[in-house]
Amino acid sequence: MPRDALGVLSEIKRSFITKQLKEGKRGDGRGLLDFREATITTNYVPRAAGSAMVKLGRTRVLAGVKIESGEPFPDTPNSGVLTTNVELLPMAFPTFEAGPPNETSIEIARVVDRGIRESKMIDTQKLVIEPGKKVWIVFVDINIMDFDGNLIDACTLAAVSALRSAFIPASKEGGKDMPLPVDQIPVSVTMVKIGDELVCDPDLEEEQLGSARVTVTTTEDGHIRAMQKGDTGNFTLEEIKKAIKISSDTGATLRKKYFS
Amino acid sequence: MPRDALGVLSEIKRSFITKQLKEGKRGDGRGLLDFREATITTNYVPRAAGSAMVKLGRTRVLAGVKIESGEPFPDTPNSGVLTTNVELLPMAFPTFEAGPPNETSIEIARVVDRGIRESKMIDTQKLVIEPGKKVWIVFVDINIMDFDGNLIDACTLAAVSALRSAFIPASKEGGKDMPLPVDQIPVSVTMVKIGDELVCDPDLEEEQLGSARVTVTTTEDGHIRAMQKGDTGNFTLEEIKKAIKISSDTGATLRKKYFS
Amino acid sequence: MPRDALGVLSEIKRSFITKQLKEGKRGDGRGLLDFREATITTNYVPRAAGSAMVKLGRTRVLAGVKIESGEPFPDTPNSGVLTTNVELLPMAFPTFEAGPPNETSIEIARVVDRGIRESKMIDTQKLVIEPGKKVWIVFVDINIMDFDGNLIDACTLAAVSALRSAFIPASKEGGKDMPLPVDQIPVSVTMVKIGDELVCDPDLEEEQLGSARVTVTTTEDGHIRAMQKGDTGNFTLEEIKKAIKISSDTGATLRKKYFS
Amino acid sequence: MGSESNIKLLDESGMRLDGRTPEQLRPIKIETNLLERADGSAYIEWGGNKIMVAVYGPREAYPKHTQDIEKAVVKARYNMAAFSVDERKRPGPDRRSVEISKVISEALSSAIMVEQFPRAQIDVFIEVMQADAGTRIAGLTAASVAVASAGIPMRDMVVGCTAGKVEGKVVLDLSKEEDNFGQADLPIAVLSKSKKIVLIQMDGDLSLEEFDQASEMIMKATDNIAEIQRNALTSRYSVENIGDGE
Amino acid sequence: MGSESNIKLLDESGMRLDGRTPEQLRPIKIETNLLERADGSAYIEWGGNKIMVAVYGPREAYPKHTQDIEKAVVKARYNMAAFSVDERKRPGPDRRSVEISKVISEALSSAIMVEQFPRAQIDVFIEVMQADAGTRIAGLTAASVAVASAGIPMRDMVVGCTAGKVEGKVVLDLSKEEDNFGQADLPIAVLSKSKKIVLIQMDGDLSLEEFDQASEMIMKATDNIAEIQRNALTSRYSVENIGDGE
Amino acid sequence: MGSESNIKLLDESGMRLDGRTPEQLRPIKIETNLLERADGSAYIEWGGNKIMVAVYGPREAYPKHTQDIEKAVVKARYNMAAFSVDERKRPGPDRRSVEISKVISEALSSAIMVEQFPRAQIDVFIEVMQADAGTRIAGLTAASVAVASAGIPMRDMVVGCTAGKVEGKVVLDLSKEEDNFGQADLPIAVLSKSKKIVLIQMDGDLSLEEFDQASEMIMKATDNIAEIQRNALTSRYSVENIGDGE
Repeated sequence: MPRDALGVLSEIKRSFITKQLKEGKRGDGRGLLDFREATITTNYVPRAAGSAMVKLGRTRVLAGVKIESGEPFPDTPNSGVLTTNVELLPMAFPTFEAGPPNETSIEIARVVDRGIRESKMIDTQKLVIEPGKKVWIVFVDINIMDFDGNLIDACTLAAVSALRSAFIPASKEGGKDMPLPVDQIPVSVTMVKIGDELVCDPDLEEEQLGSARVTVTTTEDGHIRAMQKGDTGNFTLEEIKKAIKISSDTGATLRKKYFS
Repeated sequence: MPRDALGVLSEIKRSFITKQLKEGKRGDGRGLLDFREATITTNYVPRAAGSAMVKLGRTRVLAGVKIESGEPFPDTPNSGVLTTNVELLPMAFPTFEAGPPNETSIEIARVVDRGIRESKMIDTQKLVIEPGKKVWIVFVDINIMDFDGNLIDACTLAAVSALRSAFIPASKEGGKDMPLPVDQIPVSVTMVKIGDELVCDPDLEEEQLGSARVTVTTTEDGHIRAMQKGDTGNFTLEEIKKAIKISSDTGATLRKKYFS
Repeated sequence: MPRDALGVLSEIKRSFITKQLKEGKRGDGRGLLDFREATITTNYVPRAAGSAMVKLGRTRVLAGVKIESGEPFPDTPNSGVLTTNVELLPMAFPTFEAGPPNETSIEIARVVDRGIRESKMIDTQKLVIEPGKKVWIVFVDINIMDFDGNLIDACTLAAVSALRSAFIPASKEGGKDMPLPVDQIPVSVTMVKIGDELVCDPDLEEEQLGSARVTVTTTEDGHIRAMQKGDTGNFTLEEIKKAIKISSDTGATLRKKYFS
Repeated sequence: MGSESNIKLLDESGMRLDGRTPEQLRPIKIETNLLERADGSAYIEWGGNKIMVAVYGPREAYPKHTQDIEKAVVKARYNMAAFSVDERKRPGPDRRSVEISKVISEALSSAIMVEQFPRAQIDVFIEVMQADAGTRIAGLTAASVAVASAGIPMRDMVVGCTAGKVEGKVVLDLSKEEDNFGQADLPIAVLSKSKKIVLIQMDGDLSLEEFDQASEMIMKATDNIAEIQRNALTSRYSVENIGDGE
Repeated sequence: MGSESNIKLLDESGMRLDGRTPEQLRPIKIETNLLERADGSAYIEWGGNKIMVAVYGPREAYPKHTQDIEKAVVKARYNMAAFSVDERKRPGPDRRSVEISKVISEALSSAIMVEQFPRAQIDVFIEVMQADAGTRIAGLTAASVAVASAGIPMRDMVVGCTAGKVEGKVVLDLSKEEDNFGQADLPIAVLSKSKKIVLIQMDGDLSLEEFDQASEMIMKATDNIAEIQRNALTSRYSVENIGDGE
Repeated sequence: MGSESNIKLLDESGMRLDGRTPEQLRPIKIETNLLERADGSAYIEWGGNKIMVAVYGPREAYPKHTQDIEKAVVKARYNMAAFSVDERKRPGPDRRSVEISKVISEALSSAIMVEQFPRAQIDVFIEVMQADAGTRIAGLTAASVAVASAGIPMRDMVVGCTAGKVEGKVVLDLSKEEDNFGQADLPIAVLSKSKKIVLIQMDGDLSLEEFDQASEMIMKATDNIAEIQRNALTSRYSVENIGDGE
């Protein structure tokens, strides 16, 4: 994440925020483990097979799904293909630049992708048109439009919402259009460590203050499907276990709130 | 066009040229609407399917045509393919750099391409070898070798001349070599606005002085097939209409002079 | 070769080395025409079809061969494909940078490739699986890991050793795995001209001192299969003829030492 | 232009596939400042087009050799989202978007008081989220609003529209089908008060009379669209909900 | 994770395909300073993995705008040789290697006293010559040794291991088959003394209990691997022959 | 080298397909200063080769880190037009053109008084408009004339020729068929007065005797070609018409 994007936070602001957090308070009034309110607008782009505009606080991302027929990978001839791409649009932040994916956007895309893939949200074996020859390829493209922290969770929310709203254009291949079959709902929860506190769904200032970041993606059964630690700080094993617990609990809340 | 390529014209020179233009005079003695003399050498590159070296004043461009068999685009299965590419060779000007096409060369290529395509100069439906599977692909490559203004018209002249001289190597596909069937002859005429005057076929100094540029491509019937406004200045609608008239008249003259 | 890589050699060192060479002495005790000792470890990467780690003095390169089935080139339908690539890994030298092949690595790869190809070391006509449709493609990838001069000879040694150790995975195509059929053994010998002396197998300091470089690749019959002059200096024709003789003689020695 | 089709684009009474008359615009909606980070922003819906524009600047031009010592450089970047068109588009610029970015940059430069900001650059990011014919004009029209919403001084607003030829008839504001199967496409953008033309392109086949007719239609339409621009800049209340598309 | 397979990865007594017990590591060998040019280097064999790491720096960060005025920037570059995997890999970075380079850079930054070298960069080049599952952890473990061998001050060594789930059982240090056909992969790297976690990733399916079991296995294993690191840094004699792989 | 063919490249009396004797050159024509913008330029026709060369410089080397404080850097760029060869070539450099640009740059550096222009660069753009075997030597031979026509001080002209082996016989100045189906290709370029070799490459199969024979043929031929260079530099009158190719 662009730690230096805003320049260095002023020392005064930094110590103020840290002190507040010790008392369990955050700048916008949230508790340490609270998520910001999310607004999810599915079918924002009717021309896409599925889509969702997600606002998570002041972070805004738009996910679109396209489903096209194509060849399977040689080593998985009986399986459709899922591919996830994230674009950090230069409109989203003063220092973002146009260009091919960089390490930040690649990391986000891969963490989101692993959460969806490992939770078996999409049964890719149902995406076969002609075994070994033709399968459905599901493109998930996520555009970052406004950046105020926690892109991984915003992108996971958007990708999952867009996939849940997606239709397979099977009529193009002589079948009947049908909803994309989805099963498990992965929810990712990202925390940063500020001082000794774990803080959920950090905004940009909190991300800049955090020494380390961890994302845990879980499914309804409470199982972990993906994890990713970021940044140059560290965690104790106990903190990681705590983060897993938080993610599992918060994931359940979010799943109920947005996906039921 | 590289407005800043030569640095800023000296103020003295600038006001001298502008004053002259008001009196209807140009540096090389032309009238405001006169084209520079063009030298067109077709079949300059005998190994190409068609080619033409064009000198327009001190601007020099070389167009070569290659015609190869290949697959049609999926959405136009019964149509050959025409593709136009312009290379601003670094030999042509001190500040031109080697590298992939930039916005200048892309704009030129696309304006030239639209003129040829929309005039229906090439009947792409006659370029089908096997419907849906194999068609002739016509590559028009235009190299800018020496730059003294008005690349769009020089490139259109060169591309049209090269196409008119081109042969389809049909013997490679079991047929008989034959001339590329061409119909309408598009002629583009580019003007710049200096002060309130429209000046045809500007050289580099005039391009630098101009506030806005407009290209109008017409066919023998006087119809407009392509237009492109460039640069940060503007035109009144009346000026545009005047430009269309000039293009249509000048186009007729050029068509007669070079293509009859 | 990165002449300026180490900065300029100190004038004192430069004149000392030059003086020594006039007396036929080199920094490490070698005679002017002596090669450094080479350590060749074949099958260093068992997972590759063939491989060889080569240390030539303090220069270290690793060649790996992969053999995969694929389509032949349209103009040589009855011939397998040999392709050689060199990577100047940034680990090998302080100023090497990661990125696509540059002119140095491309030159090395092409000289190594020509030596192997023109000596007919690999009979590519034996690499056909199904004429016109499927052939074996032999990828030779050479990684430069530590750089102390004379990359061309180290890479030729590594590539030839790796190819000699390589197996064709024919069982994947319904056949039986078999050694890659190799015939002639090309040996390249590179010399630099320092003052009026030809110096074999230069280390980095000697390369920096040299005014010109020449590589001659020969086969057992003493025939020349590839030559390449490098650097901004020059050679007399007599010097080139002498270089050919040296290469032919030294090649015979090296061939006996490492490939018999 | 001019792919053949069996679709009948005009009915006997001259009405269009989507029920519009020849001179009728599609519905247009513009909102401002939906984005938090950008110095200014605008969102436009124009028919099925959904386009977001963000403006950053004036800020120091970078890299330095791109600076103009006399004025600000306007760098528009027109970009289509991968999912904005029927077949997924590979992310990143293609030749079409490079050309459109160039003509939009030039058009905006005509309107912005660039001479007030030497050595600066003004970035205009135009993101097409859903494309439905006429994106360059819709994007430019929204971009002008976004620049204004950033408080960047302008001598006039830029506003545009397209006209075209369909089955031999001149019509305003081409729909997607009319764009695909029509005979001409003429996008024009003007300074809204002076009506000076800052962008014009054309491809297809137009006689002089048809050009006159088409350009007059566009000129008239720009008055209406300029009105929508002005409203967007003065009333910014119910932005969120509308912009988010329900 | 989780491709299906007919291979039986565990036998009745819980032994693994390569004969290891669930908590048994593959053989690990580390050597230092095989490379002449680099400021420090290390070679690791871990199972069938063969990885060379070179370190350059601290040196002035380039280009300048990448400099951090407060500390050195650690730039790890994880790269797979074209011939290191079953199918030839095109040279150059791909998305996977970009991500791995990022998490390794961050992990090493935790251990190196970066604050001692403002404006500097430390380059860590990790070249996978043969890949056999667990390359990121093997590369990071060797990288820590290479950094130390370059004399760069560290607050602690970084050492890691993976665990995973195979046929429902948690096992340590996945083999290639277990990685391809197993149900979870959990790489963790820690500071060797404090056991603070500097790298953790996971993909697959783990219950909380399985995570606890897997992470404890890894923590125990890192003690043994740290011992191998220490030995490599103190005894550098027979390096050449071993490193060259016979 | 050495693709097999049924074409008979030499007849019974040793004459070549195009009627030349073994030691005969193809027709060569050189003109100077056809280009207006370049500081110097040359056009060469050599057999069917048509090549234009432009020279810019000496000018300050850019970017700065490429400057050599002791001498000018010569940057030749050999480029083939898309339509210059039988199958359309994608624009832009490929591995072959990168290598040729390198050896041509080095050869020209030998001849130019680069030490007179520290920190400068001299750009030499070689554009192959039609290729017909021997383009690198033809391009270099023309480049030397172009550099001289730019008034850049040289210690000597560079002039070259190729020889090769065809059906076991050594012949001068390979034609396209001889290049495709012959057994060896030996391009050499020398300083025209001292005969010092500044470029040599070879691929194919040559015995020492054959090399001697081929190199002597080339040395002799370079006298004739140097004469054509000199004439081009002294008589510049009928340039336009000839250069334009009728």
